[in-house]
Amino acid sequence: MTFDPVIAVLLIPAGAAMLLAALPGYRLTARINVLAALASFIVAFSLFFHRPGQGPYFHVDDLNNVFIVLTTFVGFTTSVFSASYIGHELEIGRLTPVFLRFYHAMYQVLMFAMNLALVANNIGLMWVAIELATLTTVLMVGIYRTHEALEAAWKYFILGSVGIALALFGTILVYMAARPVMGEGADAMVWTSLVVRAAEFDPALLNLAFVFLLLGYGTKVGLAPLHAWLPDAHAEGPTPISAVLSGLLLNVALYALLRFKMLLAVNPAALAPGPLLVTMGLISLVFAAFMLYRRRDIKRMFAYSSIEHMGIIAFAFGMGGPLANFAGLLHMTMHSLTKSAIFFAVGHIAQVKGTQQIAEMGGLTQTNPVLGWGLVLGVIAIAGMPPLGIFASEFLVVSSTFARAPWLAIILVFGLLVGLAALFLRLNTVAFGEPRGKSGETHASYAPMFAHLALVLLAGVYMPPALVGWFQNVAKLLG
Amino acid sequence: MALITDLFVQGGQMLIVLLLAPLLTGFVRATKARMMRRRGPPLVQPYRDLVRLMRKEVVLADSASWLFRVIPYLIFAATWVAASLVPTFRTGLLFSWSADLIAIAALLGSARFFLALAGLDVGTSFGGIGSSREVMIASLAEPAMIMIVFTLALLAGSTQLSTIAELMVAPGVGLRVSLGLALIALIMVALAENARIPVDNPATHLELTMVHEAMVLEYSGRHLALIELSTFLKLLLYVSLIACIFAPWGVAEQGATSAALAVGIVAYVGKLAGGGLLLAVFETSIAKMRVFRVPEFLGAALMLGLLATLLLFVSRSL
Amino acid sequence: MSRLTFDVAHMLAGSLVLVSFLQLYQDRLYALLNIYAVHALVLALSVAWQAYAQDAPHLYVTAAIALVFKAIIIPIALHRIIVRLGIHREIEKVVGVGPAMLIGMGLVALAMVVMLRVTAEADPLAREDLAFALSVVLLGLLMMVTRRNAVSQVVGFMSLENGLVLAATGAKGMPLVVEISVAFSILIAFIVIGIFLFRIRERFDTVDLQVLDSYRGERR
Amino acid sequence: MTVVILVCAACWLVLAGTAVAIGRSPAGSTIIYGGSLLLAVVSLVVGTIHLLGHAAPAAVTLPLGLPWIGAHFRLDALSAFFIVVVDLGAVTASLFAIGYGRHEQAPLRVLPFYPAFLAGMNVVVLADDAFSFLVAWEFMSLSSWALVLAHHQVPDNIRAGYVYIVMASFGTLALLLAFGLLAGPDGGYAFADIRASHPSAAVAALALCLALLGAGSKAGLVPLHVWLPLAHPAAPSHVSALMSGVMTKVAVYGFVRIVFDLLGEPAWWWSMVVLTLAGLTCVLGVLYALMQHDLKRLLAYHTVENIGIIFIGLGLGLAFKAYGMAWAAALALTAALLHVFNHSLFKSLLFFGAGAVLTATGERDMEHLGGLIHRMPQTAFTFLIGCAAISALPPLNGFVSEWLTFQAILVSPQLPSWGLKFLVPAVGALLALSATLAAACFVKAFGVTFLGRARTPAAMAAQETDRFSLAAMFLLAALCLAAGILPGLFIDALAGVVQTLAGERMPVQSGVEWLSIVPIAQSRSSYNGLLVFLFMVISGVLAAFAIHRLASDRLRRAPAWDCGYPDASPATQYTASSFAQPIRRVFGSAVFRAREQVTMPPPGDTGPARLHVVLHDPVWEGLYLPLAAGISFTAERLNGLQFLTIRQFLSLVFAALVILLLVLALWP
Repeated sequence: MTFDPVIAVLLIPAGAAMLLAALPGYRLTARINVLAALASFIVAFSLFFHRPGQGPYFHVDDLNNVFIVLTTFVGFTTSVFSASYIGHELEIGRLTPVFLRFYHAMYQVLMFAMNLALVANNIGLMWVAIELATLTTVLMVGIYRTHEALEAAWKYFILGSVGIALALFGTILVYMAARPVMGEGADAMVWTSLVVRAAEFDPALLNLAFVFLLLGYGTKVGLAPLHAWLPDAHAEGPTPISAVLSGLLLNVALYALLRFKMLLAVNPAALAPGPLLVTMGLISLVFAAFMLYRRRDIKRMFAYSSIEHMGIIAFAFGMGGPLANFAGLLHMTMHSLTKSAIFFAVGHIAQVKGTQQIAEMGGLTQTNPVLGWGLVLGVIAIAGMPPLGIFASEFLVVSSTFARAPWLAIILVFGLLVGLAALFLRLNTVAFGEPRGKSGETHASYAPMFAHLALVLLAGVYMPPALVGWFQNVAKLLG
Repeated sequence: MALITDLFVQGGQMLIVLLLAPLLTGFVRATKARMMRRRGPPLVQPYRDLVRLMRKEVVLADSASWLFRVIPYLIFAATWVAASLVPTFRTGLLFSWSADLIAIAALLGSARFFLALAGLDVGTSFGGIGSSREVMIASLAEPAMIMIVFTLALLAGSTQLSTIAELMVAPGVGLRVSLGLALIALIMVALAENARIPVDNPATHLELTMVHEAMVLEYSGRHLALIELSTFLKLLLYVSLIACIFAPWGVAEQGATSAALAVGIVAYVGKLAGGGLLLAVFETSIAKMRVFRVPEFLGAALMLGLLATLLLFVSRSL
Repeated sequence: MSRLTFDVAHMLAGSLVLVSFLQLYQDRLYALLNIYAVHALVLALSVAWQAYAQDAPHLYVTAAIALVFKAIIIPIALHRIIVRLGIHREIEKVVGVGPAMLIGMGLVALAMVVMLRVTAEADPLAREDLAFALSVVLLGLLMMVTRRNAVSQVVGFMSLENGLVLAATGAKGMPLVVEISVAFSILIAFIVIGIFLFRIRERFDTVDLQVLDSYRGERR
Repeated sequence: MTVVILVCAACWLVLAGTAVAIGRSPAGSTIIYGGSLLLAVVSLVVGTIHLLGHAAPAAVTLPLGLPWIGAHFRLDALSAFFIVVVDLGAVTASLFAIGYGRHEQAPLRVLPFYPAFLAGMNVVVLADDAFSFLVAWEFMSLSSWALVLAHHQVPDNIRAGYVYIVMASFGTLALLLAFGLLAGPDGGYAFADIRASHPSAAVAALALCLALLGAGSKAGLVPLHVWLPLAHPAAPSHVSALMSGVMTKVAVYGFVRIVFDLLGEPAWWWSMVVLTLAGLTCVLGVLYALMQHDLKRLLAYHTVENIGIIFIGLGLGLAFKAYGMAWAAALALTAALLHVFNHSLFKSLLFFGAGAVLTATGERDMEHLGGLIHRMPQTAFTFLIGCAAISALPPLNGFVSEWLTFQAILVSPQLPSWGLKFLVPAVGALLALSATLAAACFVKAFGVTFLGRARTPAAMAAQETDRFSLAAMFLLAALCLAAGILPGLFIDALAGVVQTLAGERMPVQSGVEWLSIVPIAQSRSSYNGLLVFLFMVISGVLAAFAIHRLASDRLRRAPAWDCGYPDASPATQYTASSFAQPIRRVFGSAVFRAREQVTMPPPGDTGPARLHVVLHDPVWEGLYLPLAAGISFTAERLNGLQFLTIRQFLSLVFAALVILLLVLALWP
């Protein structure tokens, strides 16, 4: 057979995982980790230029193409960041070499799982992949073996497993709905063929299925009130994992949700999933915005901001329509880039300050200008200010909503404003003012952070037409 | 030819106001003295004072700045220009349209602005008292003035004094409530602006309630002379303003014969005498009020002005 | 499909719901484990029956997994963990037995109503099976949220998962069922190990989650 | 035309980039400010040519921003006028900063953001579609926010920056909603499309309110002004000048663009809203200013007041336009726009003066200054011009625009609406009141800062500021005088703008004899700044000449007399707060619940008696503090959800599931 990038995207991480599990030594494994991530990114990038035809198990279309590349890219930059980050952790002895080996192996497994979930054409396969991703992240969240870490892992584990279970039930229901139309066997779980005939499915089953999928995958997305695992998992795990969680895993879960939303969008009799998404989105947004105020741990704060943005995205998809859907997709991309960049900055800051407590940080733009201004830039971006990319998506969401449903838009704007106020309240004390807290040195790698921010900036000013074209196609499909 | 006469008239007006101003003040003082059964100073006393002050050398405080020395000329210039633009014995002066009623009020405002600065310049407590009270009074007097201007402007459809005066001469006006209100308000404002009783006492020093005199306390010699002169001018200005608006009889029209002009001048002097007499009577028959009663006094004026305006708005629309 | 097979399948699925109710009723840990073993056993039977009815041999694997792994290994493992950890044997409930039962009834009723809305051309076996599976799932969740004790929560989760397997096998000709049940078994193994991990770390003297919560990163 | 300015903006951004590199080097600030100066001159020239040449609108579309719309830029008369305002401010500020910037301790926190700020303001004025407008708008806010935080060690500045960024985002979101409303669900964001789609009455009304919120919060309309007096003083003085003198005008531009250009025909009650807010803003702004003794904060509050005056003009314009009195609308709009121009001149001038004082003495608090006219005569002179101009004293420019506003008010009886009949005179009274209060306030500002005797050693040791700063200040002072004595020229320059907004223009002024201005008719009202100026000069010089020739010109220095109580200590002078005391007694007790507590020492104790003044900010305490309290209360309540047990979280999930199932079960 000829070279198939899809298979490669899956095989490279899998192989790397085994290799890393076997190899000792920090420097070597870190390098291999980076190399593997880079390789899979390059392979994935080739998908921009030629896409393989869809098979029963894998397929690449406008929707997941961008997300595969995004995932591999963020995976690559995060591996670069984690090389320097983990090195520091090793020095201060928070991690032992054994765990480190485990860590790198798990990192690649996670990459594999997420890529699999993205390229999977079979909804069962997708489910398996997401469960795998959950398990690996659980292990990595608990890797520090502190009370908090273990407890966060446990919480994540229990809630995640329940979510997974619900998602599986939903998947089964989808199959049940499909079977009478498409006959028994694997074909009834292949998404590409499902979406073709979804109009004839039994609407009641589809509704039921979507409820379970929404709650199941919604738990992974972190929509309130299913969000409980998210802040602690972000706060207690190693920062690279926080970056990957916020930047990628939430996206992947949301991606799964979108796939099923498409099914319902095709079926006229099924109840529109819009209202559900809009409600949960608004709840998450406003709730998270208020939760930002009382946060003392900087990573937990940005975890809540992730919940907030997932709320915005869910809201956008719930509103539907070409503009809102486009905005939602754009927002997913921008958010994963920005949020991971923020976590890169935060990780180094926490290492410099030796703590994650906001109260013990201050005047960063003075003591560590690069980190400080990087954080400022990231917060400005995440707060949705131009000329950075998130502003574009928020602009589209708000403006397109206000003409249709003013009250929803006003709630949305209120939530945005409250969240922004909270973020800047903390940013003021962390980045400006008299320096506070101790400042150790760290051999930080700034390249990933600024690479992400540069991309976000670029997207805010100029969007490549190809990307826009794909997103617009998908937006049509999303209804 | 017409231009020449106009220029001549304009110049004449400027001279007349300059010459008559001290006389008016002297007249008021003399009349007041008579009413108090005093012999009082002769009518020409103000001229003598001015000349004496001019001759004296200036004693300047050490902490005085260049601004302190420039201000008297500024004040004099502003007041004189304002006074020379008010139609006294003839309407339609050559330059009357270069500043309408609002601008005249503003000119007086700038005179006050600089006077208050002068009060602060030397850095003495008395000067500070003076200026701070002056601006407090002004902050109520000027809006009242503007309201009066509104009333007249709405009545005459113009803020040009000449136009207003011509309208008033014309029979069509008749008696109007708002005019009466405006007149009362204008008188109150005039009293305040000229630092007369009951707002201020022009004849005292060393009284903690004084306002105007406190500001000019540090002035001496020619500077004091200029300031005194502009005070005289200001009084004259307000009297002739009231006269030209509410008693425009005998004022010569534009391009009138020299006879008419003579009549105008005589009428004008008569009006000034009348105004001075009334002022003297008023001042002798009333006591000065506490400084913090003044806001209420002027607030009343402001309310009257606003009321007059609103009444006009209503009536015009009926 | 003959009437008999249908009735047997129906009976087995129904008895699974019944066993779930028994679990709700229990307040001793060991008894709970035993009941869970029964639960798994019934599941194994019904899966096997489905394998026979749909003559889908791969389902026998699932049945075997259910029998060996869930009905035997897990209960024993938990049993030993309880002994090792010296967890006190009775279960603290948030909601008393009576109310729990009532809520459970309500949930079952809800499951039925929801399923009845499904149009009839989805074949009756599937409908009934789904209804029962949904009830089992809901009862499992109910058990998780009404029990303070971690082990009993785990048991609740496992019975929930049994419901899923029931649904999966009930869905005629559904691919990947074996893989999925394997994946779930791994998940459960992880959970058990997870409990065990805490024990090894010598950090928590009990697995009662309220004690865990006292180790939260943020205090008010 | 448009392209040139866009290129300038791009160059500014490049400068901002280079500033990061060379900011530390001593020559850095000179290079950056010099470069900004050149660019500003270029775009100023372009704008002026376009404005005076009455050129046709020039539009450019770049493939940026939203790809299916692109970034539209358009230079029409209105934008050209505001380009002139913006870049005139930019020119003088950069010139001033060449000298002022040398004293900057942390140049890296100023230099990169200054050019970016200029670029942002220029692009806002050019933008011709909602997206690029908002991008530029918020970019402007962000760069100025960074500048506000330049001296971030001062805790007040941090608070200022926080309030500023929150209010700015509030404004942006309001504008975003407005544009969303106008663009409709399928997003015709280009201004051309919005103009083409004539919005319904309800939509237009809602958009007006949103525009008031959005642009008003940037411009500083009461009660959205709270950030302004905090943020403007916090920034370095040349930036304060730009923020107060120019950025607020950009906000005015946003309002005019939306309300007069995009919304189409106004409804009569719009003007009621605008006029009421404007009147309040005038008086409250100046009253706040009177209570201050921080020089820069005082100036900032005066910006609020002048914004009120501008909006009075705009409101009148709306009223007249609504009733089809185009000629009157032209008058009102000319007044407003002229005041925009004038205020940008003298407010920049005054902030420069404050900056010079700040560098010379290190003090912003007037209570610690005094007598600077002896040490800094030239600064004092220009500052005096600025004070006279902003106090609307003839023959300077501030008077002209207020005079025109009064003329517009005097036209209002011809309006048919009863509400307006009563509102407009009241607004006129408020305007007059605020004008005189402003004069009082600047007597205080100038008198306490520059006159009297030095109150502190710092004020004693002050030195005259550098020549670049002086050049900038003298340039502005000259412009103030020019605009005051030759207003006709400036009014005619505005004709094109007013034509596009009101559909008619004011009568041509340049033809009138003696260069006087006649808004409506010679017989109705006219004003001639030139003649008044000449008269004053001539008579003043005449008097001086006569006296010095004919009478004495002798002069002797002596200690101050002061009624025979010569007081040695400068502490006995009137201070800012004691100067404002009578006005505080008259107005403050009602507005600010001002209370004065005198603490007397017990008998026999020789300690001083202390006078303590308590002021309450009605807006802050009545609106913002309750809001903040509400938010923090909610946050506190919700925060409990962070501390549930896993079981409780699970039950949340369970509850969600059951509820959704119930929904499904009960779905019809």
